[in-house]
Amino acid sequence: MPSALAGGYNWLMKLLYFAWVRERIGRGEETLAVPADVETVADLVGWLRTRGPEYEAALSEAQAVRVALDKVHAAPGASIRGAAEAALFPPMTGG
Amino acid sequence: MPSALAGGYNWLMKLLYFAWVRERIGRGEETLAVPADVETVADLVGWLRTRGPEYEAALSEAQAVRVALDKVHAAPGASIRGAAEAALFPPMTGG
Amino acid sequence: MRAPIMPRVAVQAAPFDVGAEIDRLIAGRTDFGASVVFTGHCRDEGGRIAALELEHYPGMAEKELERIAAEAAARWPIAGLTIMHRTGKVVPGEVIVVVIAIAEHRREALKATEFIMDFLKTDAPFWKKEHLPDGTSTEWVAPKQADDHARATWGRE
Amino acid sequence: MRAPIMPRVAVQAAPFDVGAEIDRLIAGRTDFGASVVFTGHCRDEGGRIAALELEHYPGMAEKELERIAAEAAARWPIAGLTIMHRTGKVVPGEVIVVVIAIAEHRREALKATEFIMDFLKTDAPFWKKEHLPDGTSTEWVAPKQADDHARATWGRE
Repeated sequence: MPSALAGGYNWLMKLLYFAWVRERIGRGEETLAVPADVETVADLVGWLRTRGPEYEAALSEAQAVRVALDKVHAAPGASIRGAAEAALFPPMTGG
Repeated sequence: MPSALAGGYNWLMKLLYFAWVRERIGRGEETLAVPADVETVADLVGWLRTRGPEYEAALSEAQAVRVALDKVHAAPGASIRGAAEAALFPPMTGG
Repeated sequence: MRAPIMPRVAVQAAPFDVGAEIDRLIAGRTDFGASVVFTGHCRDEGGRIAALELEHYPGMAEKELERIAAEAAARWPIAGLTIMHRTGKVVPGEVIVVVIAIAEHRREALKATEFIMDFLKTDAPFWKKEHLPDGTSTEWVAPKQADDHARATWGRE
Repeated sequence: MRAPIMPRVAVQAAPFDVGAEIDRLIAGRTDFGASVVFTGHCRDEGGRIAALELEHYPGMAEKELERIAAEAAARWPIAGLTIMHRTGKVVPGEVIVVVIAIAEHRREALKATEFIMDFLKTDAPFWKKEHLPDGTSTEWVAPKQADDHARATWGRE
């Protein structure tokens, strides 16, 4: 609802956490009302860090945290607008 | 027998031929008395070419013919002295 | 003239039957000259590791493997491609990842395999946790700088 | 600290059991993280080829494969290595050559495999003759300039 966003309303986003980000935050997923002024991936990480010490512990190594929007890797400057799901995780170590 | 070689005697060498070199010469192996003045791999190929039209047909593409002495690749300038076996063949196409 | 290939991508908890996967890709085919099968295995690191636990992001993991497969198929004329990755607990010796690439010539199959592994390491959302032999302690595997470097050598996304 | 490896080299007329060769190299081992299995197959080239006949120089063929294996093992810290080559007649789809390299990390195993194939193509005394479907005509396969070039990129020898 673009008009609601433009008006500054919060919007709902599904957050997913993996590996040590998940362990430090203490849950694998949650749905949060994201303030309308949280516009980019970097804004989102910054806002989450204000939510409590467990988030701060998980996300303070900002360089080490990666974000995907709707299951696609996203750069810190990418807009989160329109994304239903954001995932936060450490650098990948598969293979 | 170095003294015999120094004296200019012929010496016996086993010659092996592979692939189209073999087909053109018409045999896979033979033992030949190599003249003492045939000193290098290039000399050997040149001398073999004088032995008949089948050798000339097999060895005239001098760039295309490779030589191994006692089962080790040998450059045209390599000495054939001491080798019991020389093999002549086209560039390899295994793998 | 080559028909576009349909890479096979799978993320699964069950151990792989690599031989069966090779057969599945190549059985009856006579149009390729080179096959490369890469498998990544759980190492015990001299007894330090009892098992690895692989966490993944369901949905995104498959999607990333498909994206990497498509990118490899666009870069090299490969004739067939399989990429599979384990999840959950694996013990030393077991296969974590398998890449099978077939092509007319060896260079394409080898390059595609190398490319896929370089991108998979840095881009596919899997994380390894080490289980140590004492049965209690666990530790997340740290990423390797060498992997970031390897990915960067390919020159673009 | 690594013990020197003993590469397995074989030249044989019988078809390969690639799965058995992989097992033979890796069974029970937990000290490697990467395995690369390269197989070179007889192609039918769209129906142009009925079979390939592989001539070789007995004695020298094994010796060259051993030399190439030793050179690869000296260049990269590989944990195990198998190189096998067919002789005689092979039909489309069959394996002509197999290289299996295992190592702690993927790069060594991949590089060693690429190196071995590049040197094998230009240095190992095997020659391929094509048998065409008409049953009579045969032709020796011409060497590829690309193979000489590939070998030269490794920087010495």
